[in-house]
Amino acid sequence: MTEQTLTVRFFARLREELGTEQLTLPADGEQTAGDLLAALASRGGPWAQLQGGQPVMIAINQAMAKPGSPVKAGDEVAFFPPVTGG
Amino acid sequence: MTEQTLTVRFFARLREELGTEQLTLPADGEQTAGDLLAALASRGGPWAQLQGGQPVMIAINQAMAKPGSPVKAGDEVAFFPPVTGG
Amino acid sequence: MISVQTEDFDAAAEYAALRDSGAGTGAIATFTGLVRDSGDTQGVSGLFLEHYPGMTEQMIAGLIEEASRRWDVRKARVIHRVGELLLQEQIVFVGVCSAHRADAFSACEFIMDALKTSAPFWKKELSESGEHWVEQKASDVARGEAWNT
Amino acid sequence: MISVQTEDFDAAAEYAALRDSGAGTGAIATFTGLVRDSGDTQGVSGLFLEHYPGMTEQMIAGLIEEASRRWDVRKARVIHRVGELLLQEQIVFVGVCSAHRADAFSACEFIMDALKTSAPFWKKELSESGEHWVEQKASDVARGEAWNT
Repeated sequence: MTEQTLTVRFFARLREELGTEQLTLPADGEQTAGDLLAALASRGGPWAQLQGGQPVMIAINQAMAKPGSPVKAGDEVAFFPPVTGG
Repeated sequence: MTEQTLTVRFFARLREELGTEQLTLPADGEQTAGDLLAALASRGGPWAQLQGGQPVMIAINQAMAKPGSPVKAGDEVAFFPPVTGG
Repeated sequence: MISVQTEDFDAAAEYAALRDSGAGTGAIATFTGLVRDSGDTQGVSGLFLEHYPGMTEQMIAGLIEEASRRWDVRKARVIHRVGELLLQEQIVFVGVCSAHRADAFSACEFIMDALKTSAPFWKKELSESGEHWVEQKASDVARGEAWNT
Repeated sequence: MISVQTEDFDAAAEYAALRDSGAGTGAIATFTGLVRDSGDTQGVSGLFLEHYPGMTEQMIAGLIEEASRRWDVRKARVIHRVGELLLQEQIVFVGVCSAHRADAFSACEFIMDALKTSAPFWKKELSESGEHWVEQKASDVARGEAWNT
Protein backbone atom coordinates (compact mmCIF):
# COMPACT_ATOMS: atom_id res chain seq x y z
CA MET A 1 0.00 0.00 0.00
CA THR A 2 2.99 2.30 -0.52
CA GLU A 3 1.77 3.56 -3.92
CA GLN A 4 -1.61 5.08 -3.17
CA THR A 5 -0.49 8.48 -4.41
CA LEU A 6 0.37 10.04 -7.73
CA THR A 7 2.83 12.75 -8.61
CA VAL A 8 1.73 15.86 -10.52
CA ARG A 9 4.34 18.05 -12.21
CA PHE A 10 4.04 21.47 -13.83
CA PHE A 11 6.38 23.09 -16.33
CA ALA A 12 7.20 26.49 -17.80
CA ARG A 13 4.51 29.19 -17.57
CA LEU A 14 2.19 26.92 -15.57
CA ARG A 15 4.92 26.11 -13.07
CA GLU A 16 5.56 29.80 -12.57
CA GLU A 17 1.96 30.95 -12.41
CA LEU A 18 0.90 28.19 -10.03
CA GLY A 19 4.07 28.67 -7.98
CA THR A 20 4.25 24.89 -7.91
CA GLU A 21 6.69 22.48 -9.47
CA GLN A 22 5.38 19.23 -8.06
CA LEU A 23 2.48 17.90 -6.00
CA THR A 24 1.76 14.53 -4.43
CA LEU A 25 -1.94 13.77 -4.50
CA PRO A 26 -3.95 10.80 -3.26
CA ALA A 27 -4.75 8.45 -6.13
CA ASP A 28 -8.50 8.31 -6.39
CA GLY A 29 -9.65 5.02 -7.94
CA GLU A 30 -11.17 5.54 -11.40
CA GLN A 31 -9.74 8.88 -12.43
CA THR A 32 -8.74 10.49 -15.72
CA ALA A 33 -6.18 13.23 -16.37
CA GLY A 34 -9.15 15.50 -17.09
CA ASP A 35 -10.69 14.72 -13.68
CA LEU A 36 -7.39 15.64 -12.08
CA LEU A 37 -7.27 18.93 -14.01
CA ALA A 38 -10.83 19.75 -12.92
CA ALA A 39 -10.04 19.00 -9.28
CA LEU A 40 -6.97 21.24 -9.42
CA ALA A 41 -8.85 24.02 -11.23
CA SER A 42 -11.45 24.07 -8.45
CA ARG A 43 -8.76 25.36 -6.09
CA GLY A 44 -9.43 28.75 -7.68
CA GLY A 45 -7.01 31.63 -8.09
CA PRO A 46 -4.29 30.86 -10.65
CA TRP A 47 -5.40 27.21 -10.62
CA ALA A 48 -8.67 28.13 -12.35
CA GLN A 49 -6.74 28.54 -15.66
CA LEU A 50 -6.29 24.75 -15.82
CA GLN A 51 -9.83 24.54 -17.19
CA GLY A 52 -11.07 26.77 -19.97
CA GLY A 53 -7.90 28.89 -20.03
CA GLN A 54 -5.02 28.54 -22.43
CA PRO A 55 -4.45 25.03 -23.76
CA VAL A 56 -2.90 22.59 -21.27
CA MET A 57 -0.89 19.63 -22.53
CA ILE A 58 -0.86 16.38 -20.57
CA ALA A 59 1.78 13.69 -20.15
CA ILE A 60 1.37 10.50 -18.12
CA ASN A 61 4.57 8.70 -17.18
CA GLN A 62 6.44 10.93 -19.63
CA ALA A 63 4.30 10.05 -22.66
CA MET A 64 1.79 12.45 -24.21
CA ALA A 65 -1.78 11.75 -23.05
CA LYS A 66 -5.31 13.11 -23.39
CA PRO A 67 -7.88 14.40 -20.90
CA GLY A 68 -9.64 11.05 -21.15
CA SER A 69 -6.51 9.02 -20.33
CA PRO A 70 -6.81 7.13 -17.00
CA VAL A 71 -4.37 7.93 -14.20
CA LYS A 72 -3.62 5.56 -11.36
CA ALA A 73 -1.56 5.27 -8.19
CA GLY A 74 2.16 5.56 -8.87
CA ASP A 75 1.73 7.56 -12.07
CA GLU A 76 3.65 10.72 -12.87
CA VAL A 77 1.20 13.17 -14.45
CA ALA A 78 2.51 16.38 -15.99
CA PHE A 79 0.65 19.50 -17.15
CA PHE A 80 2.34 22.10 -19.32
CA PRO A 81 1.76 24.72 -22.05
CA PRO A 82 2.23 23.84 -25.73
CA VAL A 83 5.93 23.20 -26.38
CA THR A 84 8.18 25.79 -28.02
CA GLY A 85 11.55 24.07 -28.44
CA GLY A 86 14.06 24.01 -31.26
CA MET B 1 37.49 40.35 -89.96
CA THR B 2 39.28 38.60 -87.09
CA GLU B 3 36.12 36.99 -85.72
CA GLN B 4 34.82 34.91 -88.65
CA THR B 5 35.20 31.68 -86.66
CA LEU B 6 33.50 30.06 -83.72
CA THR B 7 34.84 27.77 -81.03
CA VAL B 8 33.29 24.38 -80.38
CA ARG B 9 34.03 22.57 -77.11
CA PHE B 10 33.25 19.02 -76.01
CA PHE B 11 33.10 17.66 -72.47
CA ALA B 12 33.15 14.36 -70.61
CA ARG B 13 32.13 11.24 -72.56
CA LEU B 14 31.78 13.21 -75.82
CA ARG B 15 35.23 14.75 -75.42
CA GLU B 16 36.69 11.28 -74.94
CA GLU B 17 34.77 9.48 -77.69
CA LEU B 18 35.42 12.20 -80.26
CA GLY B 19 39.04 12.49 -79.15
CA THR B 20 38.51 16.24 -79.37
CA GLU B 21 38.39 18.92 -76.71
CA GLN B 22 38.05 21.97 -78.90
CA LEU B 23 37.56 22.90 -82.55
CA THR B 24 37.71 26.19 -84.40
CA LEU B 25 35.19 26.26 -87.26
CA PRO B 26 34.36 28.89 -89.85
CA ALA B 27 31.24 30.81 -88.83
CA ASP B 28 28.67 30.19 -91.50
CA GLY B 29 26.16 33.07 -91.69
CA GLU B 30 22.71 32.00 -90.53
CA GLN B 31 23.41 28.91 -88.48
CA THR B 32 21.82 27.25 -85.45
CA ALA B 33 23.43 24.99 -82.86
CA GLY B 34 21.46 22.15 -84.45
CA ASP B 35 22.96 22.92 -87.88
CA LEU B 36 26.39 22.77 -86.33
CA LEU B 37 25.59 19.40 -84.73
CA ALA B 38 24.35 18.05 -88.05
CA ALA B 39 27.48 19.24 -89.86
CA LEU B 40 29.71 17.61 -87.23
CA ALA B 41 27.66 14.37 -87.28
CA SER B 42 28.17 14.10 -91.05
CA ARG B 43 31.89 13.53 -90.38
CA GLY B 44 30.87 9.94 -89.58
CA GLY B 45 32.62 7.53 -87.21
CA PRO B 46 32.21 8.57 -83.55
CA TRP B 47 30.88 11.95 -84.76
CA ALA B 48 27.69 10.29 -86.03
CA GLN B 49 26.44 9.97 -82.43
CA LEU B 50 25.90 13.74 -82.32
CA GLN B 51 22.63 13.17 -84.14
CA GLY B 52 20.16 10.51 -83.09
CA GLY B 53 22.46 9.03 -80.45
CA GLN B 54 22.36 9.69 -76.72
CA PRO B 55 21.07 13.12 -75.74
CA VAL B 56 23.47 15.99 -76.38
CA MET B 57 23.21 19.16 -74.29
CA ILE B 58 24.12 22.52 -75.82
CA ALA B 59 25.59 25.68 -74.30
CA ILE B 60 26.28 28.89 -76.20
CA ASN B 61 28.65 31.33 -74.54
CA GLN B 62 28.37 29.31 -71.35
CA ALA B 63 24.57 29.49 -71.10
CA MET B 64 22.27 26.55 -71.80
CA ALA B 65 20.80 26.66 -75.31
CA LYS B 66 18.60 24.65 -77.68
CA PRO B 67 19.15 23.14 -81.12
CA GLY B 68 17.24 26.08 -82.61
CA SER B 69 19.44 28.71 -80.93
CA PRO B 70 21.43 30.77 -83.45
CA VAL B 71 25.24 30.68 -83.35
CA LYS B 72 27.43 33.37 -84.83
CA ALA B 73 31.07 34.31 -85.33
CA GLY B 74 32.92 34.68 -82.02
CA ASP B 75 30.58 32.36 -80.11
CA GLU B 76 31.74 29.55 -77.84
CA VAL B 77 29.47 26.58 -78.49
CA ALA B 78 29.70 23.54 -76.20
CA PHE B 79 28.26 20.04 -76.61
CA PHE B 80 28.13 17.63 -73.70
CA PRO B 81 26.18 14.72 -72.15
CA PRO B 82 23.52 15.34 -69.48
CA VAL B 83 25.20 16.61 -66.31
CA THR B 84 25.87 14.35 -63.31
CA GLY B 85 27.33 16.60 -60.62
CA GLY B 86 26.75 16.86 -56.88
CA MET C 1 22.74 9.81 -30.10
CA ILE C 2 20.84 12.39 -28.08
CA SER C 3 22.13 15.07 -25.74
CA VAL C 4 20.18 17.61 -23.73
CA GLN C 5 22.73 19.89 -22.13
CA THR C 6 23.46 23.36 -20.82
CA GLU C 7 26.93 23.50 -22.43
CA ASP C 8 27.53 24.71 -25.97
CA PHE C 9 28.38 22.11 -28.63
CA ASP C 10 31.05 21.87 -31.33
CA ALA C 11 29.20 21.53 -34.62
CA ALA C 12 32.49 20.71 -36.36
CA ALA C 13 33.17 17.72 -34.11
CA GLU C 14 29.58 16.55 -34.59
CA TYR C 15 29.96 16.73 -38.36
CA ALA C 16 33.23 14.78 -38.20
CA ALA C 17 31.56 12.06 -36.12
CA LEU C 18 28.65 11.82 -38.57
CA ARG C 19 31.00 11.59 -41.51
CA ASP C 20 32.85 8.71 -39.90
CA SER C 21 29.94 6.32 -40.16
CA GLY C 22 30.72 3.81 -42.83
CA ALA C 23 31.23 3.39 -46.54
CA GLY C 24 27.56 3.52 -47.47
CA THR C 25 27.22 7.17 -46.47
CA GLY C 26 26.82 9.54 -49.38
CA ALA C 27 24.99 12.43 -47.80
CA ILE C 28 25.11 14.41 -44.58
CA ALA C 29 22.47 17.02 -43.81
CA THR C 30 22.79 19.21 -40.74
CA PHE C 31 20.71 21.92 -39.17
CA THR C 32 21.76 24.32 -36.44
CA GLY C 33 19.38 26.72 -34.74
CA LEU C 34 20.71 29.93 -33.23
CA VAL C 35 19.10 32.25 -30.70
CA ARG C 36 17.52 35.01 -32.72
CA ASP C 37 15.67 38.15 -31.80
CA SER C 38 12.08 37.18 -32.65
CA GLY C 39 11.20 40.80 -33.36
CA ASP C 40 8.13 40.58 -31.09
CA THR C 41 9.81 42.30 -28.15
CA GLN C 42 12.16 45.25 -27.73
CA GLY C 43 15.72 44.66 -26.56
CA VAL C 44 15.81 40.89 -26.36
CA SER C 45 19.07 39.71 -24.79
CA GLY C 46 18.54 35.97 -24.86
CA LEU C 47 16.42 32.98 -23.95
CA PHE C 48 15.85 30.67 -21.05
CA LEU C 49 15.02 27.10 -22.08
CA GLU C 50 13.23 24.71 -19.77
CA HIS C 51 12.64 21.02 -20.49
CA TYR C 52 11.09 17.91 -18.98
CA PRO C 53 14.11 15.73 -18.14
CA GLY C 54 13.64 12.11 -19.13
CA MET C 55 10.57 12.68 -21.27
CA THR C 56 12.57 14.89 -23.64
CA GLU C 57 15.19 12.24 -24.34
CA GLN C 58 12.51 9.55 -24.79
CA MET C 59 10.56 11.66 -27.27
CA ILE C 60 13.64 12.53 -29.30
CA ALA C 61 14.62 8.84 -29.41
CA GLY C 62 11.12 8.15 -30.74
CA LEU C 63 11.53 10.81 -33.43
CA ILE C 64 14.83 9.31 -34.58
CA GLU C 65 13.24 5.85 -34.69
CA GLU C 66 10.36 7.14 -36.76
CA ALA C 67 12.73 8.93 -39.14
CA SER C 68 14.73 5.70 -39.49
CA ARG C 69 11.59 3.78 -40.44
CA ARG C 70 10.62 6.33 -43.08
CA TRP C 71 14.03 7.07 -44.63
CA ASP C 72 17.50 5.60 -44.98
CA VAL C 73 19.23 6.89 -41.83
CA ARG C 74 22.76 5.60 -41.13
CA LYS C 75 23.34 7.82 -38.13
CA ALA C 76 21.45 10.65 -36.47
CA ARG C 77 22.60 13.11 -33.85
CA VAL C 78 20.44 15.52 -31.88
CA ILE C 79 21.72 18.07 -29.37
CA HIS C 80 19.37 20.47 -27.63
CA ARG C 81 20.57 23.02 -25.14
CA VAL C 82 18.64 24.16 -22.08
CA GLY C 83 19.11 26.96 -19.54
CA GLU C 84 20.07 30.53 -20.32
CA LEU C 85 21.31 31.33 -23.83
CA LEU C 86 22.42 34.66 -25.27
CA LEU C 87 21.54 36.00 -28.73
CA GLN C 88 23.41 34.14 -31.51
CA GLU C 89 24.29 31.18 -29.30
CA GLN C 90 23.64 27.72 -30.74
CA ILE C 91 20.41 26.14 -29.41
CA VAL C 92 19.92 22.97 -31.38
CA PHE C 93 21.80 20.66 -33.73
CA VAL C 94 20.30 17.93 -35.89
CA GLY C 95 22.59 15.91 -38.16
CA VAL C 96 21.65 12.93 -40.30
CA CYS C 97 23.78 10.81 -42.55
CA SER C 98 22.30 8.60 -45.20
CA ALA C 99 23.16 6.81 -48.40
CA HIS C 100 20.98 9.28 -50.30
CA ARG C 101 20.64 13.04 -50.43
CA ALA C 102 16.84 13.18 -50.36
CA ASP C 103 16.69 10.90 -47.31
CA ALA C 104 19.27 12.95 -45.42
CA PHE C 105 17.33 16.17 -46.05
CA SER C 106 13.92 14.69 -45.25
CA ALA C 107 14.98 12.95 -42.05
CA CYS C 108 16.84 16.03 -40.80
CA GLU C 109 13.94 18.37 -41.52
CA PHE C 110 11.38 15.93 -40.07
CA ILE C 111 13.30 15.61 -36.80
CA MET C 112 13.79 19.37 -36.58
CA ASP C 113 10.12 20.14 -37.26
CA ALA C 114 9.04 17.55 -34.71
CA LEU C 115 11.44 18.96 -32.09
CA LYS C 116 9.56 22.24 -32.41
CA THR C 117 6.13 20.71 -31.98
CA SER C 118 6.50 17.52 -29.93
CA ALA C 119 9.49 17.62 -27.60
CA PRO C 120 8.88 19.13 -24.15
CA PHE C 121 10.99 22.28 -24.35
CA TRP C 122 9.75 25.74 -23.47
CA LYS C 123 11.41 29.04 -24.34
CA LYS C 124 11.25 32.20 -22.29
CA GLU C 125 12.43 35.39 -23.97
CA LEU C 126 14.62 37.61 -21.79
CA SER C 127 14.54 41.33 -22.56
CA GLU C 128 15.06 44.78 -21.09
CA SER C 129 11.38 44.95 -20.23
CA GLY C 130 11.37 41.64 -18.37
CA GLU C 131 10.79 38.09 -19.48
CA HIS C 132 7.94 36.26 -21.10
CA TRP C 133 7.18 32.75 -22.25
CA VAL C 134 7.17 32.29 -26.02
CA GLU C 135 3.84 31.12 -27.44
CA GLN C 136 3.66 28.16 -29.81
CA LYS C 137 3.39 29.24 -33.42
CA ALA C 138 0.55 27.92 -35.57
CA SER C 139 3.03 27.69 -38.46
CA ASP C 140 5.23 25.28 -36.48
CA VAL C 141 2.25 23.09 -35.62
CA ALA C 142 1.22 23.04 -39.29
CA ARG C 143 4.73 22.07 -40.39
CA GLY C 144 4.80 19.26 -37.84
CA GLU C 145 1.43 17.96 -38.96
CA ALA C 146 2.36 18.10 -42.64
CA TRP C 147 4.66 15.10 -42.12
CA ASN C 148 1.66 12.94 -41.18
CA THR C 149 0.08 13.12 -44.60
CA MET D 1 30.43 32.51 -52.33
CA ILE D 2 31.24 29.79 -54.84
CA SER D 3 34.33 27.63 -55.16
CA VAL D 4 35.10 24.94 -57.72
CA GLN D 5 38.33 23.34 -56.62
CA THR D 6 40.43 20.18 -56.63
CA GLU D 7 41.43 20.56 -52.95
CA ASP D 8 39.36 19.18 -50.09
CA PHE D 9 37.39 21.64 -47.94
CA ASP D 10 36.99 22.13 -44.20
CA ALA D 11 33.27 21.83 -43.49
CA ALA D 12 33.89 23.12 -39.94
CA ALA D 13 35.45 26.35 -41.16
CA GLU D 14 32.62 26.78 -43.65
CA TYR D 15 30.05 26.34 -40.91
CA ALA D 16 31.85 28.89 -38.71
CA ALA D 17 31.86 31.43 -41.55
CA LEU D 18 28.14 30.90 -42.19
CA ARG D 19 27.36 31.32 -38.51
CA ASP D 20 29.20 34.61 -38.41
CA SER D 21 26.73 36.38 -40.66
CA GLY D 22 24.74 38.76 -38.54
CA ALA D 23 22.18 38.95 -35.81
CA GLY D 24 19.18 38.04 -37.96
CA THR D 25 20.39 34.50 -38.54
CA GLY D 26 18.39 31.86 -36.74
CA ALA D 27 18.97 28.82 -38.90
CA ILE D 28 21.85 27.19 -40.73
CA ALA D 29 21.27 24.20 -42.99
CA THR D 30 24.20 22.39 -44.55
CA PHE D 31 24.57 19.48 -46.92
CA THR D 32 27.74 17.56 -47.69
CA GLY D 33 27.98 14.93 -50.38
CA LEU D 34 30.56 12.16 -50.08
CA VAL D 35 31.90 9.81 -52.75
CA ARG D 36 29.86 6.65 -52.41
CA ASP D 37 29.98 3.31 -54.12
CA SER D 38 26.92 3.52 -56.38
CA GLY D 39 26.49 -0.24 -56.28
CA ASP D 40 26.25 -0.41 -60.08
CA THR D 41 29.85 -1.51 -60.55
CA GLN D 42 32.17 -3.94 -58.79
CA GLY D 43 35.19 -2.61 -56.91
CA VAL D 44 34.70 1.12 -57.29
CA SER D 45 37.71 3.02 -55.94
CA GLY D 46 36.65 6.57 -56.64
CA LEU D 47 35.46 9.17 -59.10
CA PHE D 48 36.85 11.60 -61.60
CA LEU D 49 34.89 14.84 -61.87
CA GLU D 50 35.07 17.04 -64.93
CA HIS D 51 33.47 20.49 -65.23
CA TYR D 52 33.08 23.40 -67.63
CA PRO D 53 35.19 26.16 -66.09
CA GLY D 54 33.47 29.53 -66.11
CA MET D 55 30.03 28.20 -67.00
CA THR D 56 29.90 26.20 -63.76
CA GLU D 57 30.52 29.24 -61.55
CA GLN D 58 27.99 31.33 -63.52
CA MET D 59 25.29 28.68 -63.21
CA ILE D 60 25.84 28.22 -59.48
CA ALA D 61 25.67 32.00 -58.99
CA GLY D 62 22.34 31.92 -60.82
CA LEU D 63 21.07 29.14 -58.54
CA ILE D 64 21.99 31.14 -55.43
CA GLU D 65 20.26 34.21 -56.87
CA GLU D 66 17.14 32.21 -57.58
CA ALA D 67 17.16 30.71 -54.08
CA SER D 68 17.55 34.22 -52.63
CA ARG D 69 14.51 35.42 -54.56
CA ARG D 70 12.38 32.51 -53.35
CA TRP D 71 13.48 32.29 -49.70
CA ASP D 72 15.12 34.35 -46.97
CA VAL D 73 18.82 33.69 -47.59
CA ARG D 74 21.32 35.66 -45.50
CA LYS D 75 24.38 33.86 -46.82
CA ALA D 76 24.95 30.88 -49.08
CA ARG D 77 28.12 28.91 -49.70
CA VAL D 78 28.71 26.31 -52.41
CA ILE D 79 31.89 24.30 -52.85
CA HIS D 80 32.17 21.65 -55.56
CA ARG D 81 35.30 19.61 -56.03
CA VAL D 82 36.62 18.39 -59.37
CA GLY D 83 39.34 15.96 -60.42
CA GLU D 84 40.02 12.58 -58.89
CA LEU D 85 38.29 11.72 -55.61
CA LEU D 86 38.52 8.56 -53.55
CA LEU D 87 35.61 6.78 -51.86
CA GLN D 88 34.34 8.70 -48.81
CA GLU D 89 36.00 11.95 -49.82
CA GLN D 90 33.88 15.09 -49.68
CA ILE D 91 32.54 16.15 -53.12
CA VAL D 92 30.16 18.99 -52.48
CA PHE D 93 29.13 21.38 -49.73
CA VAL D 94 26.04 23.60 -49.70
CA GLY D 95 25.39 25.79 -46.67
CA VAL D 96 22.63 28.35 -46.25
CA CYS D 97 21.87 30.63 -43.36
CA SER D 98 18.54 32.28 -42.95
CA ALA D 99 16.33 33.94 -40.37
CA HIS D 100 13.99 30.96 -40.58
CA ARG D 101 14.36 27.20 -40.42
CA ALA D 102 12.07 26.35 -43.32
CA ASP D 103 13.84 28.81 -45.62
CA ALA D 104 17.26 27.46 -44.72
CA PHE D 105 16.18 23.88 -45.49
CA SER D 106 14.36 24.76 -48.73
CA ALA D 107 17.13 26.94 -50.14
CA CYS D 108 19.81 24.37 -49.28
CA GLU D 109 17.88 21.49 -50.81
CA PHE D 110 16.91 23.51 -53.90
CA ILE D 111 20.53 24.48 -54.61
CA MET D 112 21.70 20.92 -54.04
CA ASP D 113 19.03 19.41 -56.32
CA ALA D 114 19.80 21.98 -59.02
CA LEU D 115 23.54 21.27 -58.78
CA LYS D 116 22.72 17.69 -59.72
CA THR D 117 20.62 18.59 -62.72
CA SER D 118 21.82 21.96 -64.05
CA ALA D 119 25.47 22.61 -63.30
CA PRO D 120 27.97 21.33 -65.87
CA PHE D 121 29.73 18.62 -63.87
CA TRP D 122 30.29 15.06 -65.08
CA LYS D 123 31.27 12.07 -62.99
CA LYS D 124 33.32 9.14 -64.14
CA GLU D 125 33.39 6.09 -61.89
CA LEU D 126 36.82 4.50 -61.44
CA SER D 127 36.86 0.79 -60.69
CA GLU D 128 38.94 -2.37 -60.94
CA SER D 129 37.33 -3.14 -64.28
CA GLY D 130 38.12 0.27 -65.78
CA GLU D 131 36.26 3.53 -65.80
CA HIS D 132 32.90 4.66 -67.08
CA TRP D 133 30.89 7.86 -67.22
CA VAL D 134 27.96 7.96 -64.81
CA GLU D 135 24.57 8.35 -66.52
CA GLN D 136 22.12 11.00 -65.37
CA LYS D 137 19.41 9.58 -63.12
CA ALA D 138 15.77 10.15 -63.97
CA SER D 139 15.11 10.58 -60.23
CA ASP D 140 17.52 13.53 -60.07
CA VAL D 141 15.88 15.19 -63.05
CA ALA D 142 12.46 14.72 -61.46
CA ARG D 143 13.66 16.23 -58.16
CA GLY D 144 15.08 19.22 -60.01
CA GLU D 145 11.87 19.77 -61.92
CA ALA D 146 9.72 19.47 -58.80
CA TRP D 147 10.99 22.89 -57.67
CA ASN D 148 9.41 24.52 -60.75
CA THR D 149 5.85 23.76 -59.70
